[in-house]
Amino acid sequence: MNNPSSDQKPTESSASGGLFFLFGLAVVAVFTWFAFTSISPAHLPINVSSAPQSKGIDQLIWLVHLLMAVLFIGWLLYFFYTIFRFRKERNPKADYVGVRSHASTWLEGIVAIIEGVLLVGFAIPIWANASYNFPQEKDSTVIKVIAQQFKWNGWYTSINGKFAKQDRHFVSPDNPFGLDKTDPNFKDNFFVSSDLVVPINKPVLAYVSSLDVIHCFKVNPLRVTQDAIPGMVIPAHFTPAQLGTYQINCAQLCGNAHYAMHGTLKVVSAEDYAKWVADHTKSGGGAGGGYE
Amino acid sequence: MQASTHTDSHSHDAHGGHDHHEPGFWQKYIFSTDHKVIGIQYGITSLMFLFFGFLLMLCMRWQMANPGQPIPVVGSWLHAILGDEMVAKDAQGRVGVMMPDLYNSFGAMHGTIMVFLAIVPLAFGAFGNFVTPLQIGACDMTFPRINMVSYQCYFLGGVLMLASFFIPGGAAKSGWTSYSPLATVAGGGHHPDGQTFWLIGMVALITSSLLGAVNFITTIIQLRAKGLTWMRMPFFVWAQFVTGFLLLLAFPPLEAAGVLQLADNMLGTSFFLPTGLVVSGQPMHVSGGGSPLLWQHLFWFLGHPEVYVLILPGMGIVTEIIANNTRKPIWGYRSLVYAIMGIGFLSFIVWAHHMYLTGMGTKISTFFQTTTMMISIPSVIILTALFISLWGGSMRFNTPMLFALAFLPMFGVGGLTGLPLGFNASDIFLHDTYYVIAHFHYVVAPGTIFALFAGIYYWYPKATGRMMNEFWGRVHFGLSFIFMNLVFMPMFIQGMEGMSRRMYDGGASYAAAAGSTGLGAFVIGLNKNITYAAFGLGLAQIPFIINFFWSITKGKKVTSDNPWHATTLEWQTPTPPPHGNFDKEIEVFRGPYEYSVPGAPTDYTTQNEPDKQAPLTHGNPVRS
Amino acid sequence: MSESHDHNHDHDHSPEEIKKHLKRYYIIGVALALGTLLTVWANFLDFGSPTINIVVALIIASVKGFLVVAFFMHLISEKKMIYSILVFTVFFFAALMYLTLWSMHPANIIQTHFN
Amino acid sequence: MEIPYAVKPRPDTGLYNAKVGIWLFLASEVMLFGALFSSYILLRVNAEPGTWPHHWLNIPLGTCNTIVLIGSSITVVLSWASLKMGDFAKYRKFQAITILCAMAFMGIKSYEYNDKFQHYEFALKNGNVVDGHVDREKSTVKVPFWTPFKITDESGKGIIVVHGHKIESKDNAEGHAELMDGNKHPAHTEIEIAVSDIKDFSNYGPWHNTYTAIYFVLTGLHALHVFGGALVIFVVWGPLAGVWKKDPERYTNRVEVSGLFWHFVDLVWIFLFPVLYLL
Ligand code: HEA
Ligand code: HEA
Ligand code: CUA
Ligand SMILES: [Cu+2]
Repeated sequence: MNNPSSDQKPTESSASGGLFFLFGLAVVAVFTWFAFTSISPAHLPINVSSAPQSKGIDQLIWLVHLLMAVLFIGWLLYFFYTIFRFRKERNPKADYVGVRSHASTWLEGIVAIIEGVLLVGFAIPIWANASYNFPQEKDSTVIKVIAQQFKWNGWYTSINGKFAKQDRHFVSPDNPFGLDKTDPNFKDNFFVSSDLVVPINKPVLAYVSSLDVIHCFKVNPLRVTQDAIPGMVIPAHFTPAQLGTYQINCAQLCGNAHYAMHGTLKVVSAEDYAKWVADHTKSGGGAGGGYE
Repeated sequence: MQASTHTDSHSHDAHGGHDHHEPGFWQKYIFSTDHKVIGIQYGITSLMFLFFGFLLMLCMRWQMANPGQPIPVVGSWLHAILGDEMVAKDAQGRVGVMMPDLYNSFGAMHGTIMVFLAIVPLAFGAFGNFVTPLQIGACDMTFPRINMVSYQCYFLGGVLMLASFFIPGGAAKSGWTSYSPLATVAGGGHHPDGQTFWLIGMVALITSSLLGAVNFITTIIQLRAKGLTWMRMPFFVWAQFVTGFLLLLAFPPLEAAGVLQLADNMLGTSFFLPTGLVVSGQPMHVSGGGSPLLWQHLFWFLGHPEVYVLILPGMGIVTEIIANNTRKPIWGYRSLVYAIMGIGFLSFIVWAHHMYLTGMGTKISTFFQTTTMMISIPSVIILTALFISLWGGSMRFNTPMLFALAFLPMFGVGGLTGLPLGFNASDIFLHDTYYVIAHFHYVVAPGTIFALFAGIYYWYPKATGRMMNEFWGRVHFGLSFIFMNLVFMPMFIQGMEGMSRRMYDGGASYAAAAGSTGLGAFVIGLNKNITYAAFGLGLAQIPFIINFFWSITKGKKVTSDNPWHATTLEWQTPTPPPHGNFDKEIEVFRGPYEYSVPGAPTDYTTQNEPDKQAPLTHGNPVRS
Repeated sequence: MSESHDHNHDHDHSPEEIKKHLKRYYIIGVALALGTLLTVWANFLDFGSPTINIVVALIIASVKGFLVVAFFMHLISEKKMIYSILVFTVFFFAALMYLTLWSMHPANIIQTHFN
Repeated sequence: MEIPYAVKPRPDTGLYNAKVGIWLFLASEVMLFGALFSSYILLRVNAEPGTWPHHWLNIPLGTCNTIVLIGSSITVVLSWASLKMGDFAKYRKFQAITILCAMAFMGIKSYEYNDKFQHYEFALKNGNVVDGHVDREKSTVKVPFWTPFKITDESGKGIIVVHGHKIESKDNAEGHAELMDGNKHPAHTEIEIAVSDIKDFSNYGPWHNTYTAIYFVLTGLHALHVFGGALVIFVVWGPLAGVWKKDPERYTNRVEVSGLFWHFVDLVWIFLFPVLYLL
């Protein structure tokens, strides 16, 4: 039933057209500005890690956002021009064919190529640095980070750099980490809760795991994020290059106090670190049972 | 929907067998097998869930902006309903402070309700049911009774989800992603707990979706009108078709995973629980040997296709409306079709981009980020085709068109911000921050919701025989547009500054704890702005809700069956369409968007227009 | 849709055709039963490595599965539409199996030992 | 209003509606079982070495059940063929056998389930393990079937009698391997254990280990399918038989569709059997 007799006109934008467009222009302008300033890597927090991937992460974020900004602004300008130029009042008769050029195919191709370049040139190598090219244990400060509802346990070893044997089958109420207490290395080990300390300018190799549910070890200024998954021990690394106290976030929902599960990571000089370790090995650490 | 004429018919008997018998109220509106009635049932139910999901979020937003402050008015209601465990007093003894458990429940249920009970049922259940058979010229779905059961399963799932708020321990509180082991231990010893309800509810919802998907796909394959070849199908139908496949093949793994998690929670199995768990200082008494990552894989195997389930029907709606209101064919119809098939296909092999930080090796994350970048290309193609379709049009800016146009940049923002998440290296920083929240809300809220609003305004006259009020529609649009952006845009800032999601106090205690390197006061302060905007967004819906109900009886009557002068078949039925839809068998001769065909008498040539009266062009102008 | 040829009769399942198939059904039935016994028997053979036992069992099961699907479910003479649905399903099924397994394989998870 | 192509195939696709519908449904079933199979593989690959059981289930019973199910698949296809040739009586006979086979299958399955629920493993405080069937007559306390596995023993002198064998220390690798290997049948004796000696115990229900867990879920879900399939076949066979007279083509289609489902159930079992019983 093609109904030429139907007399009802489709609803149209009426006389206020001009005003409407001025208003539209204003909205679009404000919107663009708003988006441009909001979605911007300028908001990234300071980056104090000198590990190879940490700088790369920021670089990649900048580059992707550059691509996004170009696409976004380009399309938006086009968009606004079309709705201005091809509104009914100005263009009463639509063109059946519309655009005849192949420009869009090129555009799509270019987007694909840029994505490919970012992928191969940046994302993959940066990721390899973050999760494949780990520093040697002997060159780094090795710590084990064991998350638990709702705090961060740090497990350190002092002199010989060896950790006691750990076995899930040893787990019991008074031995939540499942340590082998007969292991000679156990004497060297000590534990801290929520306030971790590492020396400056030396790679930190953190083995992240969890006792109960999934948490996520995240220190924003060091650009390190690693899920802490029970049953797995996953290494993460970073190289603090600036003294200070940084916040450890828990970035994975882990229960009702998830919002309060923060710890601190204190970056100190090598000497201070040695002193701190010595203190801990003497007091509380080792066979004395350094964990709650 | 002309309720006034039929509500008085005999509601007591339901002898369906006799053809000449006027069906009773129950049979006509509640246990109907008519796809249009089922579509409207889906629509009303899912809009209510949409509203409810939003109300949950308002409570959470209040808490984020004003941590520890009692929620005005609603706080004491919540206290009366949910008790001391969930809603407490503040320091001054004022009742109505949301507890962390309640915040987590609301968060998980907001996500679940919005995704599974609001948007999918609205986009697929309501629009799919109401529009698809009409657009393909069918008299109904292939399996009308299964269609009814599908709605009932959905309803049941919804009831179970809602009921879970009232059981001891409250509703599920492990996020909509329900990661194990948290999902198993969060119940705090209650059996069954909210998570149990969630899982059983999900099984009902999945069953509903599966039945719906089988029905839709079969209908589109089998009941297309004579002459309606695949490449003559309206893009909306294509979108529903691909969506159907996503639901059909992606949901079962979550159903399986749900059964396994249910067993973990109720039977003491250890599918997702590794050996050596220590919860609250006590070794957990389970056999162990399972893997938390297994849950994540099965969840995201659904999860990612699911997000395209949320967007594809929206894209379909927007395409219909843009073609109609530019009065010209969609540019590159074929490339749209291939792109949507590409999205459907690829969406099954990108899921682990939600899991980059679970200790994935380089090879695997390279694979998944490559597929993720690949899937962004068909999205770019679709958006590009829609943008280019505007060129040369003769646009009229009615409410559906305004929403449809706004969809484009909104989806653009959401989609583009998916890119830095898709690269694993940049995701290291952005993962689980508010940047992610902002990313996906841009696609689902100002994206999909706007598309759905557009669809409601557009097809409303077909369903009711009356138009919605145009002025209030524009008010609704303008305010929604502004507030949506005010809600979600600042979240990008928060995310980029490193604020984590799912924070009961909006990150305040993090800011307070860490001195110089934590979140700044500015970032925390944005919480307030966002919350005010969210309230504004709520108020902006009032014109819509009133308009929606008011227009059923008071709206301007349509004087034609085709008030928008559209080309597709749904406008060739009587208004509202009777049971069986079309007066006579309908035959299709041309493509879906034959607007402004050179030499045609009107600027629209309907699909069923035989060649004698208008020049027959071959389908659509392809990219030449 | 090609409106042209109107073949309301599907030749594959006409009564005469079915009659010819009857014997085939019996034979396949017997083959399936024998296949089952074969699997069990092969399972107790010592091939030198349990992996071979697994592979053998799975191959036999696949052959049996093929017989059921192809002949009992007469997929072998099914319409094109069904094939296109199943091709995708098989692909996604493979993706689900393979990618998950691949992702979770200990060698691909950056994980140190935790016994 | 009659839905088109509900009975006659649509010319261009060559299919009637229910045929498309059932294949779509089966496609989703493939993904459902696919997820469970991939869980199985994963749990197995990730299991600590030497902890995945081998030949724990009763192979003769499993073989028998496989053949029962295959038999039912043959009768299903034959019954459909009979209908195609217009022989309703023969269809009835074949389909009756199908339903009997389904019942036999479920009977055997429940016997196997029960056997696993009677089978316990007790870890004693001294590190020994006792594994076997509990003799409920001779035991002086009630031993639960279901979690939580706690025994109420007021007297403090409760005794449980087990027909099975004892492994001296769990850390003893050989003993452990013995427990995991169903082929090693150490001499069964009657063992008495004092409740006070028990550290921990459970039967071989789903909670026992990841193997029993996935075993029960896979076979349980499969059993549900057997039940559902048999129910549909029965309903078409009995209560709906009248349709044959009125509309034989529709009736045959229904038989075909329910048959397709049944073959799928058979197909799943063809893989379940080696995977769970043999490998
Ligand atoms: C409808 C929903 C939807 C859609 C369509 C998308 C689309 C995309 N998503 Fe998103 N995503 C979600 C919903 C969605 N997502 C949800 C719900 C989550 C979080 C789940 C949770 O953890 O709870 C999530 C999370 C998420 C993550 C995980 C982040 C993390 O947890 O760390 C990633 C990572 O790769 C990602 C990537 C992408 C990509 C690359 C796309 C691409 O498909 C996007 C492609 C689109 C484009 C590239 C835009 C093209 C447009 C133009 C070029 C025109 C521009 C024009 C103007 C601006 C005018 N998404
Ligand atoms: C489809 C999905 C969808 C949609 C539409 C929305 C919509 C909204 N979401 Fe949601 N959100 C999620 C899915 C969605 N969300 C998910 C998956 C999460 C993650 C959960 C998790 O952490 O596990 C999340 C998390 C989430 C958070 C983060 C919480 C946290 O991390 O702690 C926030 C914070 O502000 C938020 C806000 C909002 C807001 C303000 C809207 C608004 O856009 C809402 C707009 C809606 C309305 C204004 C209602 C309109 C109603 C009508 C028009 C009714 C009409 C009725 C009739 C006519 C009968 N959402
Ligand atoms: Cu720990 Cu969140
Ligand atoms: Cu995704």
